[in-house]
Amino acid sequence: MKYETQKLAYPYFLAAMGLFVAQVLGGLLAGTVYIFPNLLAEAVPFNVIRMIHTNALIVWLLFGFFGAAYYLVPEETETEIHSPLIAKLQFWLFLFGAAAAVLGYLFGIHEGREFLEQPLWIKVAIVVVALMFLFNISMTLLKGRKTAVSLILVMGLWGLALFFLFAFYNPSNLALDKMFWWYVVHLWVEGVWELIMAAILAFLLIKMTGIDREIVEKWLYVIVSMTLFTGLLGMGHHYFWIGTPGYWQWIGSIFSTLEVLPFFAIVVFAFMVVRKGGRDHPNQAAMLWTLGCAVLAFFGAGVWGFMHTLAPINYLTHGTQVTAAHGHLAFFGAYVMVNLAIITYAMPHLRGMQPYNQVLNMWSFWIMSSGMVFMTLTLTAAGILQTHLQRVMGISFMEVADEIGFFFILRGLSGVVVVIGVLLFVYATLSTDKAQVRVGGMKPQAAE
Amino acid sequence: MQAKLPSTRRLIFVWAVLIAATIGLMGAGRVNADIDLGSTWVTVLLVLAGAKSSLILWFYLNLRQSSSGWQKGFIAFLCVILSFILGAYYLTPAI
Amino acid sequence: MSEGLTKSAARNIFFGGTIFFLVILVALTVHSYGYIEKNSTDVAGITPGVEQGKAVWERHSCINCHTILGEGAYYAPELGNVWARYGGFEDADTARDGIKDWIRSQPTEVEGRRQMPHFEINEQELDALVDFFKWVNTIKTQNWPPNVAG
Amino acid sequence: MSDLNEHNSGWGPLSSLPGNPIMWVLIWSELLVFGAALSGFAVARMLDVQTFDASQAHLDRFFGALNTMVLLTSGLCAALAVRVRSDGNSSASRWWMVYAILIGSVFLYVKIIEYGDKLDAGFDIETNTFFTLYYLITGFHFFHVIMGLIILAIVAWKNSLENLETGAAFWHMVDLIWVLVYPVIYLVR
Repeated sequence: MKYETQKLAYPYFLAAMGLFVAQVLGGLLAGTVYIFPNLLAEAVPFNVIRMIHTNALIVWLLFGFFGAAYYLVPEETETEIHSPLIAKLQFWLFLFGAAAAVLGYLFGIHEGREFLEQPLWIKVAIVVVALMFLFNISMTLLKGRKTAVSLILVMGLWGLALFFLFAFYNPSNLALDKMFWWYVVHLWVEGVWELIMAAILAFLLIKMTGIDREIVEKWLYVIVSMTLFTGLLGMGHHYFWIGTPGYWQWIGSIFSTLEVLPFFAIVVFAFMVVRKGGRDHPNQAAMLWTLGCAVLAFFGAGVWGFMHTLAPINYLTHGTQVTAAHGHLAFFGAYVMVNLAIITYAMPHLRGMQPYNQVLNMWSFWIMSSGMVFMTLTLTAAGILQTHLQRVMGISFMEVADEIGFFFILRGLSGVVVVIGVLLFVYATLSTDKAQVRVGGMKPQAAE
Repeated sequence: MQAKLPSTRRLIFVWAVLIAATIGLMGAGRVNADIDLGSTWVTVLLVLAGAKSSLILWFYLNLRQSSSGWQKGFIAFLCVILSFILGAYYLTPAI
Repeated sequence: MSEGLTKSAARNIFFGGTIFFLVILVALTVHSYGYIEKNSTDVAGITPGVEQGKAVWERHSCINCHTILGEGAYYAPELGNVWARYGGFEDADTARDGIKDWIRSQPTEVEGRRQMPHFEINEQELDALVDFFKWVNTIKTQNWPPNVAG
Repeated sequence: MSDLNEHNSGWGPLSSLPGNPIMWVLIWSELLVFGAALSGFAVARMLDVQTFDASQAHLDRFFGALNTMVLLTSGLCAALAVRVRSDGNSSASRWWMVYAILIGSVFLYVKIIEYGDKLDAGFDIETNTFFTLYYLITGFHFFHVIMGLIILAIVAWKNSLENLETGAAFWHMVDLIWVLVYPVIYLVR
């Protein structure tokens, strides 16, 4: 760690991991309710569990992104963060908002749009937090070195805040409501978040492979260009059946097919860089997460997304477990893994641990990833069966639910595996191994 | 990137060929008559379109100076698209 | 010319291209907005009841179990066409009573069956909710879902 | 020119293409989009040939051909602008770009007349699949022409050889796409 203010990332990463645990426990509970539907049906109904599961995910990913920004922006800009005070205030405000939201959900205090259930005042707090953060980061960027990595990261973060504003617009016409709801959801996960992900991956690859920054940054431009050139109009695949015009079926099918390309490019790029780099970075676990992120993002977001993105196929699969399968692997592969990669990379620096001993962390990688992959496969199987029974044969939803119950048992089991992986990750990241020695906080940089 | 741009004379010559091919295309496509073209003329149309696009790529976009990988890539792309369209035409049931 | 120049040009093209696609997206959104208002939804039919029904729908976060027009959780049936499923287009009164009775009778507490919670919804809100379902079912969704099972 | 060769390195395979590599990412994205759209058009026609042929008869085939020539000529001017700039003649290059822009604008004029005629005759984007695709494909191309004219204006102003090559490359791509779009949508029947 070269810069004192990189330490600001530490609480963010801790909060991220804490909420990550909450998220997967919520997920495990929801998966269990799928198997034993009467469980907690009165006390904490499924809709509340799911709300906690999805909201905790979003919030911890945001904590991770904020932390990643505080960690990498000083190194990229070669400047200390503009105001450490704002960063700390922002952290507590955000943590308070997140905790209040989750507690509120348990007592039935929420709004009703999917993923945007936060009560209005918390939405406002999120905007305030985002503005504090953007001010802080932008000021740092303005006075420091402007690299492509920091520029694209900051652009992604600005987009994140900007598109969230659509969360405040809720027209009474459901079709319009949905059209603009996607301006938050799609433009986040298939737009600006991808910029953030690409920037973090680029940073990690520069640090860990020691490859020429020029090459990485040029690739970064190629990838983010492909992302937005295809992803913005890829919006079309959400506008097939919600009352929007028929032409979206063409736009959505074509552009979202091409959305696979940037993910493919990331895989090619990551492996090429690692092969060419030739520097054996001691933090093998961070390297593993980085490459794993590239690969599973390609499969989850790219391949599983493409699988049901063509309008004639989506006509049958829309709103089935196929979507759930895609959603799980895409979020895990792209955004969970990129966060775990940067956390794995940064934590030894932040905690001043030396040398890296991250065998446990690598175990958690394999456990978590195989759990998620298996979960995706079971949900895909459930979804395909559901599509056939419900959409082709016209059997009613609840009867179909009974037919595909077996896959939900398998999904529940894979959920247990994922939770074990997550707990192991947290333990591996925060524990002190006997072989590790504490060194001074201001350790010389490992690479670059 | 290579220094060798096509000469002015060559560019104008290519342009003349392109315009001539467009006129040929108008003839083959019977712009003024509402009659069925039939598969022969449709093939001629698409071959002309492919030839025109190749000329644009080669001289206007100066692809002739690029690497052979890109040259093959672009030409293959054109071939795939045009043969697909032609294939769809041949498979279309007659009215 | 320096190396940095190509990269800053690359950045400009990236921004320019992004703005280009964003402009097209916004233009199409504007067009779709008009289409939704004029063609695909019954704007005049959004009565205070429909509006209130949407609020009830949101207050109880129904979307975190059900889907509506295919979006939401996948734990409970699609409700975009629940009006049609209850035969509302043929016999509105029976459908209305059927949906209301169903909601009132929850939870079923049948062992091994997914449970819908009991919601504190009064009679007037229940009617509003049904108005909302009925209105949603009139949205022209390019003929989705494929069948009445949703 | 040797320095141009050098500073364009590091882009991997994209290095050997004339102009800025990101422009080529854009060009390839566009080619794939239009390629997919035209393939989709061909398949949709195959499935409903009556509607397609009946609807196509309402298009103005001559205007389409005219616009092809307009774009080809404008493309020539852009290519000449790059050519004379590489000979060191900056002001002549500007003039060629201005000609390219003026001639290119004719395309917009003709296309607007065409769109007006179709809309007056009651054919809009939701009329049938043929017109959905007609408006989507030509409309998307239309936006590219506007974008291309803006780019040409920018590179006519900041007219380094690199900029000119980059801008002209986009313009030729617009040209190339129209050469493919015109016969497939207007003529094949």
